[in-house]
Formats: sequence, structure tokens, C-alpha cells
Amino acid sequence: MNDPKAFRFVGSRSIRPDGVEKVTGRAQYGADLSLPGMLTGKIVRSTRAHARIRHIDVTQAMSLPGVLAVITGDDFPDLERRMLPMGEQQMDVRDFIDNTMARGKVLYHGHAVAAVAAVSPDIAAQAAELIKVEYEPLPVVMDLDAALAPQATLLHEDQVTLTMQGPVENPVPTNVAFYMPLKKGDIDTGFAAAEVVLENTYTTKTVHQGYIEPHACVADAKQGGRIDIWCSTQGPFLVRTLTALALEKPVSDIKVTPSEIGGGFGGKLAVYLEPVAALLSMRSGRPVKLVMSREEVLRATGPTSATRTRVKVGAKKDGTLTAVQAKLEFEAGAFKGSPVVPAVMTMLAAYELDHVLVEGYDIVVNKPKVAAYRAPGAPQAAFAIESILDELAGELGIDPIDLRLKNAVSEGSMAVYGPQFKAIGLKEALQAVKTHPVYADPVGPNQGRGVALGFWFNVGMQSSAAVRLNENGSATVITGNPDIGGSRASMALMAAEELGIPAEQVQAVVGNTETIGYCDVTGGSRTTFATGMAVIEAARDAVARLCERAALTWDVPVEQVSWAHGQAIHIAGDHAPLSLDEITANAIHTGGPIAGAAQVNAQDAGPGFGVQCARVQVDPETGYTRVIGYVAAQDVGKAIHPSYVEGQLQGGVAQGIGWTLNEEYIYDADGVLLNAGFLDYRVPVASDLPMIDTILVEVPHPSHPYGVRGVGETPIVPPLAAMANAIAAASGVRMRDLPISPPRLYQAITAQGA
Amino acid sequence: MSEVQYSAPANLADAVALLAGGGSPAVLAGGTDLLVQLRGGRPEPSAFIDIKRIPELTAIRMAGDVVSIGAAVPAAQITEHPELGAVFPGVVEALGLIGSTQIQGRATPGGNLCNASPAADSVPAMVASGAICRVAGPAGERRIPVEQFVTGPGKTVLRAGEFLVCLELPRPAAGTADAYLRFIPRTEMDIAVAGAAVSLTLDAGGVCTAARVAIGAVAPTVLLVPDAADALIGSRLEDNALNEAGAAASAIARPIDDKRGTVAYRKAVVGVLTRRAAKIAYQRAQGGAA
Amino acid sequence: MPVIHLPAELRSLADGQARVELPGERIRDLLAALYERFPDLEKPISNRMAVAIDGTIVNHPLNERLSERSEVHVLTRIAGG
Amino acid sequence: MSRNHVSTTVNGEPVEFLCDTSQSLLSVLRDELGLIGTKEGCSTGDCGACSITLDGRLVCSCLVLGVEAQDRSVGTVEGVADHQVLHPLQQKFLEHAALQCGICTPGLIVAAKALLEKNPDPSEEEVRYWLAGNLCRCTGYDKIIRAVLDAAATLR
Repeated sequence: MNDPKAFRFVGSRSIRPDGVEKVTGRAQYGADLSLPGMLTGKIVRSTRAHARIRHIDVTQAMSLPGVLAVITGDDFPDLERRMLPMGEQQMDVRDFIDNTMARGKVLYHGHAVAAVAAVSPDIAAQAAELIKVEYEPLPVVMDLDAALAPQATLLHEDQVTLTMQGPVENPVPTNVAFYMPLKKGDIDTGFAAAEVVLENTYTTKTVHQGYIEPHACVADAKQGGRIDIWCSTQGPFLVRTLTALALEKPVSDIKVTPSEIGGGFGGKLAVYLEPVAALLSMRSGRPVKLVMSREEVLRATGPTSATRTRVKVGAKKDGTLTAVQAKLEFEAGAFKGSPVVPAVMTMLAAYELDHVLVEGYDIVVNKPKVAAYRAPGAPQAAFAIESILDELAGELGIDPIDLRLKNAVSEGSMAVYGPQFKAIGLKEALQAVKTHPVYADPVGPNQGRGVALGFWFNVGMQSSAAVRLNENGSATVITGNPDIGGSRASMALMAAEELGIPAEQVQAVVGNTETIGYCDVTGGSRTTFATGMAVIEAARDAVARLCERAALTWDVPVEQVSWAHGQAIHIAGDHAPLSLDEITANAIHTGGPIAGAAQVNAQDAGPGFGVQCARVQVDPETGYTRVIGYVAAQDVGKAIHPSYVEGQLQGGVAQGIGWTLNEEYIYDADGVLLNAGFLDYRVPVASDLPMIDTILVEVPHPSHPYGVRGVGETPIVPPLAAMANAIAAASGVRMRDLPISPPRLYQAITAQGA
Repeated sequence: MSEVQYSAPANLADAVALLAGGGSPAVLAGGTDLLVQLRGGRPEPSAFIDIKRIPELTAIRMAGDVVSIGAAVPAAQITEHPELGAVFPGVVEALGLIGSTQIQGRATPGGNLCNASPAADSVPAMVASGAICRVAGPAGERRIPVEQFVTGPGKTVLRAGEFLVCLELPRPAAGTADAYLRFIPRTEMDIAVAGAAVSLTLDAGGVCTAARVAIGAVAPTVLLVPDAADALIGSRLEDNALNEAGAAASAIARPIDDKRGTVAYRKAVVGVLTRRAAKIAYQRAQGGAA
Repeated sequence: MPVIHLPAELRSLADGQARVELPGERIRDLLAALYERFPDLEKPISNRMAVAIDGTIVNHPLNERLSERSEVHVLTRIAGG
Repeated sequence: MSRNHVSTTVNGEPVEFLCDTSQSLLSVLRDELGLIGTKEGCSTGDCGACSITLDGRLVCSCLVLGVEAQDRSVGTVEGVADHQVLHPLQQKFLEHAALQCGICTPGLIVAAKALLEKNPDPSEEEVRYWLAGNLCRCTGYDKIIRAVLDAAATLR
């Protein structure tokens, strides 16, 4: 571990290497590439939420002049059902194909059923209109109650409930795809020891990641079988794997180049367009571009689960928690795979508890298959536990921060989901919020403040990095992780730190699947942690080469050379130091170009704990909630680039505020999404928010050379409950169902007054 | 390939001729509703008649007893106008609430009215201030009170070939001011869940001598609320007068449940907005800041 | 001897046991011993689970060293957004 | 039918293009003129990623027809920097880390520039309301607002 004070460049606020291109409009995002001869693709989408496909007639579309390819679900392979390990995720390959293009049944309104490629957008649109799909409508299953009802309509007739161990005993077809319990101690004992017991149910609606850039890609299938894909994705190697699967090609035939990415938040870990564009390109022999509209994004790409959580807590009068029991029901959308597992595991991770039973259910409904959304599952679970703890604090007359301090985990605690925590900064973050004005200042009329904490595991996984030194002593760092929030700046800083040259002399580059070794996705808050680790190791590898070259130059054993401040130093002092640029300029005489490389499978990512306080003012006559102050504190380990770390906190808070107040999918009785646009899918706008104060608590993570923890996901975990708790304090009404939109809050205030 | 024509006539006569010339032409003013509807599947028109190059439609005239606002003047130009806001602060603030800054750069009072949405922000304010619609068409010109212009969602009194030239607002008597408030779930970028406009005239003693109250987004068309006006007239807008006006607005409202609000909520909120808008108008009429 | 702790959802595959003491100098030896005793555990653990060895989470365990007093927890692997 | 021929000015330079009548100015800029800095986020005027100026006025180019640009003056993000020198707004966006993914950035810069040309000394609230039509999902707006206020101070 480096002494934190010893950093020269890490921790500074350098200008991001890709910044100029992005502020001048030159950076190329998913929809920005055009190739000669390129066709426009268009996807035909289901107009039913649940129906059998009787017949698809493509003949008219095929005969329209200017149409070069038409495909349907029958053009994709009929794969055996199996789980494909995708880094840390698992994906059922059959579900993946069925979601890419429906076969047999459509399972949500907007489900892809066919696709065309034509010489112009107009002709592609006309061709799409000419594809006639005959449906046999089925009853729609739009919520948990409908899915769980006896005699419920089944989305998948062959689906039985699985557990970690395999199918449940005596399996019967059901919409419940997965069941997972988390047990510790004995809850009966725990509740018997309680002096106060509270039990309530909390619900959340389907919400979308809401990235501003719609999904987009260009695929170019070459004669001879190779395919180039250019796309906006969080995981170019994932796109390669899944496209290869869908086309039954070896991965080595596919090159994926990630464009700049206009937001993802987990939603661009899912793959929708690329196999379709690639197949259209193979059929037409021309490059094909596919770009989703905003409406398609909202109708057909993964949002996160609507949820229902029943939670019961037991506590002593002094606030000591004795037991927690919870039942979490998560909608998966049309195919299994909701984030209920991480929800179960994260829900109580911040607390010392001896007696716990948390049960999670993964349940399919006729909505788009959910995709990862920033700390998947954790915000919904935290909404339940952090709300009920606020209620408990009120019941017991204990300050909500003190209640949490009393029960919070610290170094050495056993997390309820298994491991023992190393150094963590949860209590430091709680203390920091306690003295911040957003929490500490007096509140005015109709105002209230609310506190909640949040936890996310963070992940490590596989990363590759290359560090190449140029003849003038500057460096180029290559990784395989799309830069979704300023990660190039962090990579440049870490390489600069090791090499001892200013960050401005380091160019950070995102490679394609052929220019850099395998990298897992940009997700799980892993990039700065794991890919950063690879960059540090690659830079150290380059430094080792530099020391060798200095040793050669001086004709001394390499053991006599050390590296500091960008210079090779002869330890005995017989030779004047050689700077990096002197060594690279002379490289031709010492063995040629100098570079370093590293491949890691980073383990033991540092967990992230955050504590937030919202301050709101409620208009009791309209139910309108205005956020008037907000502070987010988080243990970030070590902030490589503090501005982008603060930005992660602020962005997560803003998304959480939107989730709490106004964002929701609104469906009609037939399962048609009524608000598939930014007009009525209401994300926060600039005038909705105050400045969002941040407090970066830096408790270095012992398993990273610089102490880095992932930071991107934790910030969205606390806001739901922090806001609900603040609204309860301001209005006197406890809202346990999200969103707390003005009509709902008004109704609750009125009902309470009546 | 589309066969859609585009014309930008330079005078009223040409515009009338083009609109009356057959097909299914669409009047293009700011385009902020029309183009969204086209992207959303509305059939393409046979032609776009862009009215933004006709002088009568793009001017604000303050001379004389009537203030005239061209149907195709962008909202931003109206909110920037040096004098209009002093005379009709409520009309100007209503136009200033339509959409984002970007939408303000394009959206027009004519479009806001002719789109005939029940939730159009500028219409209640126009109604409260007694605006008259000047309409041109093949049979010549006619004038229609704004509250009679819209007949239902998406429907107006315009006949084939007719279009809106301008909105004419009678200069108000001394001691008159107006105000408009709407409720939306966010601070910007939403369609009104409910809206209320109040125009009132005070005598020297601060007693309300005349009032018009109009509410939006709570019925198929904007509604005039005479009972609310009556509640205000004769009062100094004491609480009971305000409450009565609010209750009258709530009572007359006949909204729908939809993704933006419920019947009960809209009825309640429109009353709150009526009270609050009346209070603001009152302060303005007294010469106070608001 | 190192101790391996099993999560609730896997205990029925291990005769209901929550903790099992097994010999092993490396995690692979420990897991091999575990699978030998409870063969049904191999598939779920190798497919879906990570281990925490004395607090350090290892997603894909192989040759990590253990001590006589090592505590190994089996837990679900985690992804993210 | 033949496409419409349009003569206009883009970023101060005379430009001619052909477009379909119903084609948006956004599509013209991106697909006909190669000016990809103007982004498409929604096509309904709700996100502001396609912000441009038309005769100096801030508009969403998705809600303007290409044919309407005849004899008008169009300003896009590509015209904000002075050749090799960044506009102070662009510089401040970089210094404040006011972009994460960057997809909303061109629209925000065009919109903020229009604000500062109209109001050189805006309050925080004025900046927030002016930019309410420019959605950003990454930053929570905090650093964007600071960058605009800082750029305004620099420009004064």
C-alpha cells in the first residue's frame, strides 16, 4: 500500500483525455458512424404484450424495391437451454435469442418480431409496415399479483422454480423462476428478544436507466465470414460473445469496436441490436446500421424490476436490532433474471445482525426483460429496510443516524451474506453526514430531512491493459473498457503515478476486441478498481523494462536501479539519473520499443458504503415535493480523480431522486406502455435539483494497490429511502409505495387529514 | 419517397390560396406539436404551409386599444417583449411556461391554441384576458372569442382553408392584472396537470370590480368559471372569497384520469391554483411585485 | 483444520450442515474434499458461487493458500450495473 | 418527386443541401452535412441533445424541418470553438468535469452559450431553468451548473 500522502498525480483533477472531442461535438457515439453503401435497418416490434405468433408474412416487404434483407426469429439458431457464464452474470442462451427476436410467442409489447434492411430510412419504415404478423392474443400478466395468482397465465409453460441447488421439490410450471433464501441464526429467537417489532410492505415500480443515447450499432459482414461491429456498449467483449452465439460463429470472426457511449448505468450490458444488424448485413452483403428510437428504448430495453418487499424488524428499546425477516418479490420482465439475488444479499449488509431470514423470488411478467441498473436490486431492498428503520427510529425516539451507528458494521464484522469486512468507512460516513448542514440545520415549516444508507459489493473480474512508451517519453495506455464516466482520466492518472510523468503526457485509449486483451464489462463499479489495477501493473511492467534499459546503459546489474519521479536512479549514485524521455529516446540502442502489459482477474473488490441525507419541502395543497438540500457521503477508498468520483455520487443521487418522485412505467390493461417518451417518463431536469453536496470518505481498500473501491453504484442505493424519510418528516405521511408523485402524496395527506 | 410539398407564403392571400388549394395541407408554425405528432404516426400532410414569413403572423402590435400578437410569434419573442409583460403579465407567463427554452424558441400562441389540447398553457390566460381570434380564410376574415375557438380535444372552429392570423387582446382598464399558474410534477418539461388563469380589475379602494377566471386541463376544453369570478367580484380577495373561487373552479372541473393525474387530484389542484393565481393577480393589480 | 461455511440455500446438499471442517493447504484441495464428501455441491458452487477466504472474496478460486485456522465462506457471485 | 434544395448558413458558412420535406433539420445536419455533434436523444423535443440556434434562437433541431432553414442562419456545437481555441464554456466544462458520458454535452454547450449571450450574469436558478430542456442523466447537473456560472464569470 502506498502512503496516501505520497501520491503525486493521483487525487488531482486533471482534464480528461477525451474531453476536447466531447465538448466540441467530434466524439463519435453509437449512431455517429456511417459507412459507404450502408443500409438502414429497422426492427418490427410486437403490438401485443402476450400472444402466440401464428404467422409472419414478409413477402410484401421483401418485394419492395430497395429492401435487401428481411429476417425473423426463425433465422436465429434453436439453441439448447443452458446458462452461459458471462463474467459474474449468467444468461440463459435460449432466453437471449428469444429476447433478441421472438419465436413462437411475443412476451411484451415492443418485443422484436422481425427486422428489415433497406437503402433508406423511408423504405425501411415502409417495409416494416408491410410485414404482417398474425397474433393469437393471450391474457397479459402485468404485475406480481397476476403472476402469482392461482391459475395464473404462464409466460413460459416449461418454467419451474429453481433454487441454487436446482429445481424445487415437486416442480410445477409457474411464473416464479427462482427462489433464494438467506439465513443466519434463528429469527424466532431474534424476535423473541425484541422489545419492539415493526412490519410493513414497500413497493417500487418499473423504472428505466434513462441513458440519453439510444442503443445504436453498425455491423459490416465481410465476404469470407468476418464481421466488424461498431456499437455503443458497456461490454464489447460481451457483444462479441453473444453475437457469436446468435450467429453460431467463432468469436475470432467478430471484431467489436466500442464507440463512445452515451450513458448505460447497466442498461448497455444487455445486447439487443448487434446480432440483428450482423445477420441483416450477412444477408444483404452491405453494412447495416440499427438505431433505436427513444420509444423503442423505453418499450423494449431492460428497465429494472418493479418490486414488493415485506419486511419485519425487531429491536431493543435502545435501538439494538435483534432480528430482520424479509420477503422480496421482484419482477423479472419477460424472462427470468431479476436482480433479486443481489437485493437479498445487500439488504442487510450494513448491519450487525445475528438473526436473519431474507427470501427472494424472481417472477416473470409481460414487460421487457429487466437489465442491470446501477447496483441492481439494492435500491429497492434498501428502500424497504432504510424506510422501516426510519420508522423504528421514530418509534423509539432515537436519532436515525444514531440508530444506524448503533447497528452498523465495521472492520471485522461478518456480513450477513458471508464474508468478513476489512477496513470500511461506514461509521465515518455516518458521522460526516451527522455534522453536515443538510442534516444538522434546523428545518422550516413543511420541511423535513431524511437519512438512509446504502451498500454495494462492487466487483473485480478480468481486465487487460497495455502501456506503450513513445520516443519522447510520453505514454499511451490501452484498456478494453468503454469510458462511460471519465475513466480515461483515471487510467491516465494511475499510469502517470507509476511512470512518474504528468497525466497530460499519458494518452488513455479504449481499444477494440482485437487491439487489447479480454476485458470484462464496464459495470459493477469495477473499471477504476480492476482495470485500474491492470493499468498499474502494466505501468509497473513498463517501469521494470525502463530500469533494465537504464541498467544496460550504465552497464550495471538491474538490481542496482530503482525508479522514482519519472527517473531511473542508480542506487549507489555512481550515475546521474536517467529520465523516462532520455531512456525512450535512446531505446533503439538498448533493445527497441518499450512497453508494459498486464492481465488480471481482480478479486476482492472493496465494498462501498454510502450515507445520504435529503432535505425536502412539501406543498401540502398539491403534494409537490421540492428537494432543497442533499448531501451524499461515501467511503470511496481512494478517489483517483475526485471530480469524477463526486460526479458518480451526484449522478446516482439524481437518478434516485427521480426514481422516488416521478419515474414509473405506466401500462394500460393490455400491457401497452403509455409513457414511452421523456415527456411522461419524467427524469429530473436541472431546475428540479439543488446542488448535491458530496463528502468523500477515504478509507483505503487493502486489496488494491492505491486503496481504490468502486464508487459508481452505491450512490443510487440510499436516495429512495432518504427521500421517503424526508417526505415523511415534512408531510407527516409515511409513503411506502414509489413513486411518491404529487397525486399520490396529495391523496395520502388528504386521507390522513380526513 | 414522400410527395409532401413545402411552401412559405409571404402574405395572407397566398397562404389562403395554398390552404384552400386541396389536399390535406398542414399549417406549420413552430412545429413543436405538429412534428412530434408526425413522428408519432400522424399521417403526413399533402403540404406544409409555413406561415412564419407572413408579417401579420409574426408581429406584436401594441398601438391602440387592442394588443395584437401574431399567431406565429415564438413564445420567446413574447416573453422578451419590452412592454407586453407589463400589460398582460399572466398571458406572458403562460406562454413562457410552454416547454423548454428550446421549445420557447419555436412554440407559438397560434399553435398552442390551434393544437386544441385541453392542457395548453396559454389558452386559459388568453381566455381570462378576453382575447379574440382573428381568422383568415377563403370567405374572408372573421373574429371569434378565444373561449369559443376550441370545441374539443384536437378540434377547433376553423373551416377548411382557414387559419389563425393573430390574437387580439383588448387593452385592460386601469387597475387590471392577470396571472396564470399551472401544476406539473416537475419544475419544467411537463404538460399541465391543471392550470388556472385569473384576470381581475380593482377599484381605487382595492375592491375587485371585474374578474374572469379560466381553468385548463380539467375538461375537454378550457373552461370559463363565472362562479369563481363572481366570488372575487366585490371582495378584496379575503380568504373566504378566494376559497369560494377555488371551490367554484373545482366544482366546474370535469377532468379525466390519465397518466398525468386523477380526477380527484385535478379537481383539488385546480382550486388551489385558482386561489393562488387570483392572489398573484390581485397583488399585481395593486401595483405590487409578483 | 480450515472451516468452510455454507450458505443456507446450499445446506440441504450437505446434509443440512452450515459449517464443515476439511483438510487442505490450498482452496482447491479444500473444495475437492468438500465435493468428495458432498458431490451435489460441485455444480452450484462452481457455476454460481464465490468464496471469501478469511474475508478476501475470490470469485474464481484456484490455488489460494489456507492456514489451519482459515475461515472460508461460500457466497453468491455478484455482478453490477 | 425531387428533393428540396435549401441554401442556408451553418456556423457562418454558406451551405446548400437537398432534403425530403418531412426530414428534420437534425437529420439534415447529421446525415446530409456530417455534423454529428448534434445528437438525437428523443426526436420529440424533450431531451435537448439536438439543441442548435436558428437565427440566433435556441431550438431543438428535431422539431425543425430541414426546408425551414432556407435563408436562415444555423449554429451548431461545431461552431462554438474559435478554430483551435475552445470557447470558455467548453473549457469550463472540462475543468469542472461537467460531463461524464458526454452525449448531452454538445446540446448543453449550445444552450448555455445562448443563455450567456442573452444574460451574461445569470443566477444559479436562471441557469437551471434555462437548461431544464437539456436532460443529463449522469451528472445530477451540479457540475454543469457550476461550469456555466464559472464560464459566465470568465466571459464578463
